[in-house]
Amino acid sequence: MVQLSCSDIQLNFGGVRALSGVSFEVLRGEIFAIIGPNGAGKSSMLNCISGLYHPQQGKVIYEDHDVTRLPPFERTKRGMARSFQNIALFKGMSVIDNLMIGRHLHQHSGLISGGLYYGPAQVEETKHREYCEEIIEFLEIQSIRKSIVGTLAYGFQKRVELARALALEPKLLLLDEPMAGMNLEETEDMVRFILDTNETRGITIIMIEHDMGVVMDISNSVCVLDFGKKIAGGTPEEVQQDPNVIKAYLGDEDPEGL
Amino acid sequence: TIKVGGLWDLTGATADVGKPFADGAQDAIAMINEKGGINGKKIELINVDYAYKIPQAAAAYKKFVESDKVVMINGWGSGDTEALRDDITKDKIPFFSASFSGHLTDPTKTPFNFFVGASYSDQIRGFLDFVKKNWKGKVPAKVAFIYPNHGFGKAPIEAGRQYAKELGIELVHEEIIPTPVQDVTSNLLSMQKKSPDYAYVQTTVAPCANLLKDAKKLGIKTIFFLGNYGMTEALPKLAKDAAEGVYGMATHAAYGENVKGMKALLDWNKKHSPKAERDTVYVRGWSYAVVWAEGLRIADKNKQLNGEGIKKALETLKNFDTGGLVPPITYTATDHRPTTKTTVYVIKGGKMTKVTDMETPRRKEWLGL
Amino acid sequence: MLTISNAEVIYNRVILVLKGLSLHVPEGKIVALLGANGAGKSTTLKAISGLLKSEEGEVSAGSIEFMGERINNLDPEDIVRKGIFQVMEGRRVFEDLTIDENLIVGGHTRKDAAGFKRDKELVYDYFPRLRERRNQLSGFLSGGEQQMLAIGRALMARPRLMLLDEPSLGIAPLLVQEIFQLIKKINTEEKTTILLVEQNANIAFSICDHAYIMEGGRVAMSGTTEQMKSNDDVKEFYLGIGEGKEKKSYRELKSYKRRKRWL
Amino acid sequence: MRCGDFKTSYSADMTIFESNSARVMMGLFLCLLFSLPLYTPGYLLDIVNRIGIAIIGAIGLNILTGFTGQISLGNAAFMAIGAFSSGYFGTKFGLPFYFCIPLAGLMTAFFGMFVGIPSLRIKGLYLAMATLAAHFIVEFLIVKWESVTGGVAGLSIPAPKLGSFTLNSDARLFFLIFIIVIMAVLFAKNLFRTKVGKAFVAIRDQAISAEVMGVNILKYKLLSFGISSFYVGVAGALVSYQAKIISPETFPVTVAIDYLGMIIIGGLGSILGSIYGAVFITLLPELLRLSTSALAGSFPLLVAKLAATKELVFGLFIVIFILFEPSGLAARWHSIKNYWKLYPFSH
Amino acid sequence: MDITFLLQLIINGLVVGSIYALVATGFVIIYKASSALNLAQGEFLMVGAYICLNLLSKYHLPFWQAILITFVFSAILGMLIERLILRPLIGSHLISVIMVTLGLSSILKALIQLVYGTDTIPFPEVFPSAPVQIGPIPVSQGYLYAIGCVTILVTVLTMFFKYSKTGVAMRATASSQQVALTMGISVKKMFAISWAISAMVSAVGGILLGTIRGGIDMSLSFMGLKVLPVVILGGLDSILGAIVGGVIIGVLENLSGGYVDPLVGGGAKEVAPYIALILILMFKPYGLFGKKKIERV
Ligand SMILES: Nc1ncnc2c1ncn2[C@@H]1O[C@H](COP(=O)(O)OP(=O)(O)OP(=O)(O)O)[C@@H](O)[C@H]1O
Ligand SMILES: Nc1ncnc2c1ncn2[C@@H]1O[C@H](COP(=O)(O)OP(=O)(O)OP(=O)(O)O)[C@@H](O)[C@H]1O
Ligand SMILES: [Mg+2]
Ligand SMILES: [Mg+2]
Repeated sequence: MVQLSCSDIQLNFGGVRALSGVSFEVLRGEIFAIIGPNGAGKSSMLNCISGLYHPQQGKVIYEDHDVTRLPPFERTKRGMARSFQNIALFKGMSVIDNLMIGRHLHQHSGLISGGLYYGPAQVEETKHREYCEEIIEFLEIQSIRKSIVGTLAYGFQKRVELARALALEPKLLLLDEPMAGMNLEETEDMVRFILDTNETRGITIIMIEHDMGVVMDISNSVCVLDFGKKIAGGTPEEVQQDPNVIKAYLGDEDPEGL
Repeated sequence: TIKVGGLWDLTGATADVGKPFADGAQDAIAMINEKGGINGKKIELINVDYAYKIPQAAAAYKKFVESDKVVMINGWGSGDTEALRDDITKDKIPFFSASFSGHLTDPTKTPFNFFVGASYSDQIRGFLDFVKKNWKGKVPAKVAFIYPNHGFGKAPIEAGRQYAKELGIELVHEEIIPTPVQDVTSNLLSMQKKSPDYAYVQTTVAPCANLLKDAKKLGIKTIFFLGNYGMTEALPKLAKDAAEGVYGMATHAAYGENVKGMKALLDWNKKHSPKAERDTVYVRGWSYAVVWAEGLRIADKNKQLNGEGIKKALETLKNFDTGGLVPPITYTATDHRPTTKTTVYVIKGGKMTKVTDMETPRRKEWLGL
Repeated sequence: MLTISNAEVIYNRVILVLKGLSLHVPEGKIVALLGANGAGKSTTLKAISGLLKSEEGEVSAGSIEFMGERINNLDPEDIVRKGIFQVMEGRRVFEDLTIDENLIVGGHTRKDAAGFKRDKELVYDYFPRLRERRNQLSGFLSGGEQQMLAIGRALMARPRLMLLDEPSLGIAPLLVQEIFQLIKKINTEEKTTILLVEQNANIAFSICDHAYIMEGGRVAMSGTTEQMKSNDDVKEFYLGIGEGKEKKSYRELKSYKRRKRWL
Repeated sequence: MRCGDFKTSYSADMTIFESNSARVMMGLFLCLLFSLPLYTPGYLLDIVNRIGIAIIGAIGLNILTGFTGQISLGNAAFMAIGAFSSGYFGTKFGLPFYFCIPLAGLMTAFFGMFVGIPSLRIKGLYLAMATLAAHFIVEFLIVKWESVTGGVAGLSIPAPKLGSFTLNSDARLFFLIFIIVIMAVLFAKNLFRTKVGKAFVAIRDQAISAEVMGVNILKYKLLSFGISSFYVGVAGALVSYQAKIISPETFPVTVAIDYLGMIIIGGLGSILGSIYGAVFITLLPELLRLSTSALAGSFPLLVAKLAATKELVFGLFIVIFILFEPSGLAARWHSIKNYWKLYPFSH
Repeated sequence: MDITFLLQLIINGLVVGSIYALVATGFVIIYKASSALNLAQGEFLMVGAYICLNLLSKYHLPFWQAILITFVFSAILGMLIERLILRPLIGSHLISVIMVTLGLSSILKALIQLVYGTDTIPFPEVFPSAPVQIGPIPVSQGYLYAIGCVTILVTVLTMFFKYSKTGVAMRATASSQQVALTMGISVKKMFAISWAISAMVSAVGGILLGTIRGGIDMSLSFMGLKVLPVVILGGLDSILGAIVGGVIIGVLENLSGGYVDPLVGGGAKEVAPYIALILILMFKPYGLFGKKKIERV
């Protein structure tokens, strides 16, 4: 079943054509990878889906609704969550507070009851705190729970990004290079988290990644962009064989060697 | 000792005149103390610089009244005097301010407020009388008022409007000027469209100088009259030749002027601060202190050295003479107009030159206006 | 050329991050620094380049010597003038400046106008994508393009010792190869010594002469590239080569968990 | 010895006070505070009252500037709106103060939200200048709208009455002010433990990712302007009761700058910091004034120099504080507290 | 409609705007190197004017010498301030930096007051006082000098920031101090240079204002506040914007003073810049020429 479909997306920045006529469909429950050379428009594509950019042309249909013109927070309400390529955490806050902001949409106590705190607001606050602790446990970041995010090492920040996105309880998770800056072992951990998220929580995942080993191993389908155009799409195996992809992106060498 | 509060602006927006005023008052008290004080009691002047900030004035006032237990206060500006008005009445503390606002003269409304000199309103009336007397034209004289939009600026305007009407002088224009010194060309151009014969300017000396320079540049023919904070010795220094031929209403003698009371000031300064440059605002501060010290003396003699006693004592002053520093001062229980006499000066050759004395009648309906 | 001995680094006066780190970078060589997240690799580089100060950190013990001269706690600008240039982690370009201007700033300490011009062209030759956009604000570049710019900027400075913090971060595979070839080229042709922090051990080993592995603020292991490559632990945890020489699929990993640390 | 973090439940981890002893200390402090009028002379109490008002205003500004990251130079104007609307309702309709004060807050909140509308597009220093512009426009309107504000002459405010009981002394006003201060502090503290407050901080730190987290930026920015202005409006209303006469001159732009000083010296994004800052900035000129006038008594001729010296010292204090405590008094307080908590194992 | 009146207002606005532009340039220079707003700019102007006054009337130096020495003093002042106050704040919160400049303004004001007192002091006439007729309106010569200075400054500064290595390095510093450090840029030096230049530019403004007005006092520092809308209107980081903003505000003030003030009874001249500011920011949130801040993830 199609959960998200993008059709004929076109995005220009002044003279720069970031995306021209990109279309693809993402099925519910799959891991969908977007790959392509630098500056191909992958992040831009993700921004179009999450609503930070509004394409000049084309449609984003999410769960049978046209969301092309909706602002980001509206899409979040409908179950999208994302992480960022250039980490965009709330640097001055602790990890747990970052996650609690992820709970924003699920909390309903308003201004007044929040200001009075004792009573419903407190109950709610505790409940959501528990939820965040679950995620913390899941991602094995207990030890840094109260650290200020800005002081964490890059790899941990990436993990917190994932945690924060999970706190939103999304139905569709958009990840922009989740494995960047991790060594093999950490990449393996991250893969494990992503697969668990996908399988046990049933969350659809759209992922941009340059680590071909990971992409080929875990994604169900792949879309390849180059110069803002979609040059290939299909299962990882199909894409891997595609001469265009090899020429533009993978290089002649065996990707495993990297 | 007799404790008196001194609320000055030494660093705030009006420090250019606030400082010499405070100097004058403080020097006068120092001299009085040197000469033995009030019936043998020294006056202790508790000085506070409130930097023209109203909350600070209010705090200082409370401290004066509640902790220092002063018997009276010498204050300064319009804003703070207004803000303290009700407290003053409630606490029964005689309050001298350097705001010559006409509406402080009605004891039924502000029984404890005093000042020393002709009110702003009487100054503008003096100006209008002068115009009436000297106007030779066929059609009625045309005047304009120029003032900034705050308490001090607006204080004489209503009185001026009414009196101009009464005298048959045509008030053709009122121009409101911006407060800190700025280019006022556009204001003068607006005024010029009505081509008034005279313009009365109610503001302090630095903006006056600025205005006169712009007026000279534009070649404006109107004759300018300045209020008592505009016409000071500083004017010709600042405005240079643009000040030439400008008139002003003075309430106090110029520093060094040949009057009986000036000797004390000159002697004091020769001895204590020979280098200081003094002006009429200094004389003003001095004369204030002399007047209220007299009030203290009488009250002390009556064994009533408290707010009400001092008020009563002041209200017995009749043509109290400071030796010509300010025209004779009279307060009564029903009328706090100290005097209605003013002096018209003109700048000639860079010097303030006396033209004539003016006196407006003490009309009943003008009390508090 | 660069010798760090027993260095300790403290952040905010309390958080001890480097706990007696020693490291040596010989002249003209490429040395790689590997290690897990939070091991202190970036901190090491910042300690060398003098950047700790601006993050409330300080080298509290030990020494850092460059060409026999102690450089701990010198100001960053002086360190750059001595010929050490750092490419910071996470593509820190001047977003409000154009690409061209970024390169100009990169060569800030240089005096020779001719070489300056030549090198700028050189950078554009290496990264044609940047030339296309030379007058565009660099804040609008894609992540990978910014990384290219950051490396290009380092080339402009012609340093004697270049510190690279994860140059492959966010770079597409094809370009990763090119960049590492470029690094090698800079090393051999320009005689620039290089200290490289890299997560991708495979590619790091393909160009480096020596490697250090960091763990919790200390060096856990070191040796020449050959020695490292043949170490079993390194093979398993950094190169992903299991017992049977066969690389496992990531999908199979998820069911179990393991952690091995040297220290 | 209290050492480390031994919380057993999440709600315990989220309380305001870290321990029971902290609670007791707070109780003692409050008793001490509310007994102040018993032994404090009026003029000192007047300063205390002004501190109280400043605390409310500073928390208000800190909510907007410190927590939400929207620099505002419009505080004086917001305060003026609070003061004049409270004065207007009180004098024209004879409403009692317990209606006037919240009404003043609401009016100001409304106005603040209006000023906040452009904040979605206008940011940083540009927004700061837009609020400064709002200040001058409000000042202009107050001067011109004589029928409501009394123009340059201002409004005379009758003392607040509770039935037949008139709050006409500093001591009585003290209770009014400090009860509101306590409510204001508690409300703000709680606010930042819950959703709305955290959304503010998120907007400050990273507006874009806050939006992706589902925070409606415009709504929350407006809310922040609203709450902040509500606080400031209430402070303004209290100023009107304290000053008895309010005019445009009561709220010059320097007031806004003083408030900015309070939250910076106290600590941006810290409720406790707002309190420290308010105390410091209100006391400093008083202390300087007291010390200069003490000196002036013995050296009257020096008084002019002393006046300038006072300004000099004021400037120096500000500069020195920011240089040595760039993150504010509250941060210093925390690090001292933490140091002693772990003493002697503080390293 | 009275065309002469209109023309008079416009021309007067243009020339008055030239002084605004000059002072605004001082703000922009500092902003470009540190992305901070120096709220003591008005005091810089005042200090410059007082120093020059002192040299002229106490030491009776010829005007050009006085100006040169004032430049030197201003530059030293700027660098001193950078050394003592700005340098320790490298990397701190923007608001802290701004607040420090406010503290600084208190200090400078107080120092001037300690030395010179609060009286308005006459300023020697360094250029002929006879106004020059421009079209229908006489204009003080001081303003003409201001126009001259502004023209030169814009050209020089624009080139400097665009093409010179130091200029670009300054902008880099404003963009990110930390990264600038890794480039070997001496952030301190960049700050020092920008503060020195800015102080010199302000001093020129002070001297011109002093001669135009005939006297200087503490109110001169008010110019700093007065020029803020100009800087914002033009765009904080745009030299050209400072000029255009100055001219717009100058003309606007005069027009509203001439046409609106009579209707509302004064005050319009002073608020008009602020109303215009808000209106323009609604459409151009970074002023007319300001660069948009990049917000990207
Ligand atoms: N806000 C923007 N303004 C101007 N140009 C932009 C903007 N965002 C992206 N671009 C341009 O669009 C192109 C695509 O950028 P995008 O970030 O989508 O690339 P990418 O595929 O994610 O690359 P990478 O793998 O390097 O992250 C780039 O050339 C970039 O310069
Ligand atoms: N400014 C800081 N303040 C406090 N702690 C810090 C700071 N910077 C780094 N740290 C801590 O120092 C440790 C090492 O960080 P560093 O960034 O050097 O790791 P790294 O090895 O580069 O990791 P990665 O591969 O993820 O980039 C981490 O635990 C981090 O939390
Ligand atoms: Mg990308
Ligand atoms: Mg790192």
